[in-house]
Amino acid sequence: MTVVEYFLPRSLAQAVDLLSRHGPDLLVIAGGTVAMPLINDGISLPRQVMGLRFVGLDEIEPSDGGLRIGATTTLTSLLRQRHVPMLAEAARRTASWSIRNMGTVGGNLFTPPPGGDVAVALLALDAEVTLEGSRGRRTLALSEFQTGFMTTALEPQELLTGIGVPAVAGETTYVKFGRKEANTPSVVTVAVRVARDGEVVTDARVALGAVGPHALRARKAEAVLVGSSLEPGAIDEAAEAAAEECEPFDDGIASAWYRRAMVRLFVRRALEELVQHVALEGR
Amino acid sequence: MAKLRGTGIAAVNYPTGMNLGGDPSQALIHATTSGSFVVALSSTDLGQGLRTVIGQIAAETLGVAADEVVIDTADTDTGPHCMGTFASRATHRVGNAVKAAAEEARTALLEVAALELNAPVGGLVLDGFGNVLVAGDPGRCVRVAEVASKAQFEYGRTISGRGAYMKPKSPVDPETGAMDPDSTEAHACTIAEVEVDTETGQVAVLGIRSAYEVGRQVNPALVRGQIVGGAWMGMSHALYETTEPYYPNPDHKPKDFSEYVMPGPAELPEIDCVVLEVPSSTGPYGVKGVGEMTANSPIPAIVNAIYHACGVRVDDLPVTPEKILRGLEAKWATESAAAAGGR
Amino acid sequence: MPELKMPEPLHVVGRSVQRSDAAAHVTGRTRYAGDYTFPGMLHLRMVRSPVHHAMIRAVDLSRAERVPGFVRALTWRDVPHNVYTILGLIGVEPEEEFVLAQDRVRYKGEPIVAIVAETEAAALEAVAQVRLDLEELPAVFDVEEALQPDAPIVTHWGSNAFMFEGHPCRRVRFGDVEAGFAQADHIVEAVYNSSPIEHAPTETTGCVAVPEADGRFTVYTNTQALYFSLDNTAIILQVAGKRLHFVGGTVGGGFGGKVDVIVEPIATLAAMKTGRPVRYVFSRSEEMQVSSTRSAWRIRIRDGVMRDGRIVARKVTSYADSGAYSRQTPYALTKHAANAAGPYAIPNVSIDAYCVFTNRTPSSAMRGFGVTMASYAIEVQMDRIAERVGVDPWTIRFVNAYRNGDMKPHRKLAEDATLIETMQAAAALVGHELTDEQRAMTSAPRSPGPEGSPGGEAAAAGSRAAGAPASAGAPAAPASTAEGVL
Amino acid sequence: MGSRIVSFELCGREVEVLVSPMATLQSVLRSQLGYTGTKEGCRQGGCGSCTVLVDGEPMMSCLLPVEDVEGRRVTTIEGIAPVAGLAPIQQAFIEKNAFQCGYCTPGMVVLTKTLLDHHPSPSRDEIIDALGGNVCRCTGYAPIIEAIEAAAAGATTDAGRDAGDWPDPSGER
Amino acid sequence: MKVAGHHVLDAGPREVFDAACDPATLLAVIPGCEAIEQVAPHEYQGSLVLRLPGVGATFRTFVRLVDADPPHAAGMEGRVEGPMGTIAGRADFGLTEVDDEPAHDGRPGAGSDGRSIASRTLLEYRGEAVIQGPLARLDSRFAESLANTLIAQGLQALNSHLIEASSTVAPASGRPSPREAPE
Repeated sequence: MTVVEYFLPRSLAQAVDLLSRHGPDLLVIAGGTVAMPLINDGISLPRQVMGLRFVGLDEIEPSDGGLRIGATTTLTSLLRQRHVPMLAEAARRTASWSIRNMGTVGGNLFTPPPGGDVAVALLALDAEVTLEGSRGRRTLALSEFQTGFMTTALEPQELLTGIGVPAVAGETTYVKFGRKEANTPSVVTVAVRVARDGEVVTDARVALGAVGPHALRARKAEAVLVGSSLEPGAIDEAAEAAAEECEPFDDGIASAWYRRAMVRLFVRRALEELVQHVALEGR
Repeated sequence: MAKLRGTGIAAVNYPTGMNLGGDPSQALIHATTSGSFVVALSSTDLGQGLRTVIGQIAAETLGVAADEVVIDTADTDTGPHCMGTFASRATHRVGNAVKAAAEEARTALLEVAALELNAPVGGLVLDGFGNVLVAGDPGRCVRVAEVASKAQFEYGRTISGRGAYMKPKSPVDPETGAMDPDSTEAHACTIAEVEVDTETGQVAVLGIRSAYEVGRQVNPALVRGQIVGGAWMGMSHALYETTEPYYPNPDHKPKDFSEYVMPGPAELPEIDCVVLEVPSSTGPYGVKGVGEMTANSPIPAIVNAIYHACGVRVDDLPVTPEKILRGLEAKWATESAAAAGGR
Repeated sequence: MPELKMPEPLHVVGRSVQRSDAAAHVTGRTRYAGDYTFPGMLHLRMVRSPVHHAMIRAVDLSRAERVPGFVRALTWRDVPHNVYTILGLIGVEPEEEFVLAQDRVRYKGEPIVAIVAETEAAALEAVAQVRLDLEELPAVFDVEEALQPDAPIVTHWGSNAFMFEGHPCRRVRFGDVEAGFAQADHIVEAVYNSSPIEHAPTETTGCVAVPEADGRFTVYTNTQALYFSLDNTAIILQVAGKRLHFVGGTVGGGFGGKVDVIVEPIATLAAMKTGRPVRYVFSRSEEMQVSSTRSAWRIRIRDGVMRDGRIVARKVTSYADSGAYSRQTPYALTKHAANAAGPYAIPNVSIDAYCVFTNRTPSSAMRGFGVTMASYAIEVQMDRIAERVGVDPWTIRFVNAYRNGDMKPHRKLAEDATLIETMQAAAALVGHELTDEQRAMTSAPRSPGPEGSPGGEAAAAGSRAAGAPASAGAPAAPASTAEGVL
Repeated sequence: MGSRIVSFELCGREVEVLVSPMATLQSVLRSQLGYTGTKEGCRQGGCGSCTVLVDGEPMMSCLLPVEDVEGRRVTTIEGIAPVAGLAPIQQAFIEKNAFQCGYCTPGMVVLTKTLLDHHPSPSRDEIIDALGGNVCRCTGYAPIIEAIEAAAAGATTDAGRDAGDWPDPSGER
Repeated sequence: MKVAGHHVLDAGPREVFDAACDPATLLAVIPGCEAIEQVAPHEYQGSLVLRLPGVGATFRTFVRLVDADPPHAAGMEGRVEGPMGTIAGRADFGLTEVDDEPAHDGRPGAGSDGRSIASRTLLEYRGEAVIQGPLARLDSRFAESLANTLIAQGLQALNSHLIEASSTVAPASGRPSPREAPE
């Protein structure tokens, strides 16, 4: 359908009101980097669209050791913030300068694999999402927000308004491996966070991108790491576990076979980098 | 984690022209009252610089500066027939046609100049800077612009020319394949240097260095542009791009520039070249074609360099990291089996 | 090395003059076909087959016609000459491609119904509302499977191979390869594959067709071949050429992908039927998935090689994947056959080059047309030979390099050959040490006597290739061609 | 239809244009305002030939609803050159033959303008990173990077000089 | 496009089969299902609302059970129609009783709550469909991955429904997530 109405609410309240009045047929977009190509190609044919660019949810502010990120914060803003280095790196490795000026952190959580690499970093940081609608506000762990391929826990009358990154302990590392250096979908994305008491790992997150219906936690790999001292045996066992529990797919970028092999390799490389604190060479 | 380096070479030739001959091009030239010239064509500029190159050939033949020639293409109401731009044929075919047209226009120009200078046509010469001189008597000369203006208003003469070029079509003998399909051959020899990451299978192309022999270069900067752009395209063909990643399985066809993987600025190797000029026997001023061949030699040079680096020869383009990794794993398996067998 | 510079420098030719279109390009003022807009201009989008191979039982336009902004739909019934082949202009036949699909579709994306609407969005919406009743048929995607007797037949004349004057392939026979293999010390054989490649110019294929007051049509197009497109459009629309006026010449990248005459006929037909200007420009996904590609190739090379590296026999069997229709590909096989032995002097050559039809996007011309993949296969094969014979990759090429006056397998005397000098320059560029013998070699015609010519044994092999090879009775050199001077 | 008037500053002058809902800035520029310098390469945000500046920041105009630039400053390729002659960036592109077919050139020049505004003398890596979103199929990117380096170094001569003859590249190493 | 998979449900084949044919149950368990009605024996019509990123749309679904051999097997011919195209095809289901093994795939909620249940059913499905319209222009991976996700979510919801139906606890709403009171 040719778009007959395009709403640009100037506040969250206005946006929530429009959504409840127009219901499920109102297509919600933020930066437009997911929706507009589908509309331009005539694959998505919405009659009514609401753009969230000006609802004022595009601020990043530190909050008690963690970070509050507005849902429509651009990836360029996430790249420029210095509070959480892994999120800056995740933004830097996504798309191109122009697209980062338009695409939003919230939009990245809806982007199907092999896209959505900021979500991988957020998953390793135990991020939470805040959803708001006519029936009120609720907070949900990101791992429960992404429920399947291109599906989330969002209720029909709800909007994603913010992402909360708690103050989390531990060193982090992030690598996105693509077929080329820049502006390319991911073969595999690995985000690792490890908290240690002396040498012993007390808590571990291994998040994987482009190898499942959405960003995945490699829980078996995490279980292997907890209690270890990141010795080579533990690293290899964790890499093997991650390669086994991921659910890679074939697409034009890489085959499932290759993605699984690269999960094994890059989880190992990420953990080794943590041990050596050597800047990880993503290429 | 090993990064293995290797180099590979390839030597190729490439024909100029297509369709077993029978691919004609024509050109019309006329002088304007101000002494500049307009060339009418229906040939197309794909970015290779046809307008500039054909303008230079016309200007050279007319003895005027390049910016005195305007190329009017492409319009089927005003431009005479041209087969089209492909097969590295345009500079050779259209060049020959425009040279013939320019020669005819030059003859008309010199005839009017002879009247103006009251000198025999045979004794006149163009100095290449827009002047007609009497050989041996440099004092007696006249500007081409003046001759053109006088031709229109005083002598009532047209200074124009027609040109056509066609290599006669040669049929193919269906039994033996005997044929005469092209006009000349350009040559290239490329050396590629690569680095293979044996854990990811990824190939970084460090250098593509080539020697080309392309007959006379009409515009060396544009020739270099084809060589550098072709080196990049060859690298892309060799390692990255395909519309069917799992050919002959037709699935997962890319639909946009993110799924159709081509190397970006970050993957740029060092590209260097030297260009030799051996005049062709059939091209205008010894020209040959160069545009189409420049992606050809880099492809096998890169594949050979990969084999030299890591001992894996992938005979299935594009040579993706997955194919190299599978090749390495197979190679290591046979090596360890052989070692086991050897004990 | 001989002086390889032009003897007499010229005034304009040979100088890097600034491009005449430079200022227009950097200021964005260069006009391309898609930049033209006209009052009342309509937009055309195509309904395409969602499957690889199917019978078309019914096409339901009822919902599409109700979309606001819909103007008209065109099907094969509207096309005066719906079955055509663009190489028909140079005598290639049969006519086998359908401007708009009639009873069946043979590749995913084949055009079925052209929708013309007031706006791009209305056209896209109407396309989404067209319902197709299709009965899927078995499809074939592999070139060698397609040539098996039981393979699904793609073409409408019953065979998946293009016929070259009585043969299912373009043939070259020069000397006697079997005799060559018999005398060879080594046999080196391998198969080389490539997959389809998209031209991917930054400007997609497109045109704007404008009806003029006098009944003519001006078509602003980014074709690479203006008259070729005009003449084919005239045949498809069954109108006199004089009624068509094609304007173009400024193309945003062609690479061989804009010679298929794929948008001009339908856009002009739509302008004819509606009396209004019609813009038909491929979307990027159409350019990627539906516009023609470089053919995928499978090239089997079998070489007979002597101990010193001389190649005495080369047998090449090549398959080009033409996809569902022929377009330019049959000529690619002929050009391939003329180059599939490589720039080498080989006395015994046999080439069979097949143009095979499968149920995929038709392939057509792309930069290097028929030669690019031949060069890839040959130059990797040369390294294989070098390794087997135990010489370095440079030596194997110098030993076999062709020279002026050699007889090529397709019976044309080599002229303007400079492979040796080019390799010598490349070696100097990268600092590779050549042997004295290699440094002294030239592409000059081999002297008749085997002893006197440089390169000794290699030259002897070469001279054998040039004249009547002693062992295998190749026919004598042909009469001189119009250009080639003996 | 919910058409409405959108007003914004285009290359320094105020424009008001009646648009249909969610028409892209690219389509309004090209087919309503006649600014065809902004090209249409993919309409998927993947090629950069439609790059424009919005308040000085580069964006893909093919993915930008025109309503989103209400009241903002839009700069297109038409706004890069001064009234007469060429801008130094454009001169550098010409000198380094940083184009062939020219279809990606407007996007490349606009991007170079904002890159040099942000980083007057960018490193080669910063140039390569900035160019990540702009596809060129003809030149192989090398001349474009050289042109940007030249523009940054202010090495370009005054506008309008005939690039004319320079040493025959095949002669030099 | 093709889909295939299996799932263990905590009820006997008979209960599973009947639940799968009951419109009220289908309304509760099919993700995004807004309405469903039986228009003829073994024939259902309904509407599905899925807010897919960039495409949010309402789909009309038509499903007909064929070759039913309750409770062991059933074929299902169906059409899903939306603005972005139609998916039409057939899926075949097999239901076999399994003895009381531990939960097979470790997914929370699939019979892992430890209570011993009379009998359990292994439901296997395999389906193939043709995509028409604009959706056909996307990689078939999209439709396949989405279908697998919706089927998995639907079967999980069906399983929770079956557990609640067989236990005495008052049925809770089908939606898994807790909610704070609105501010």
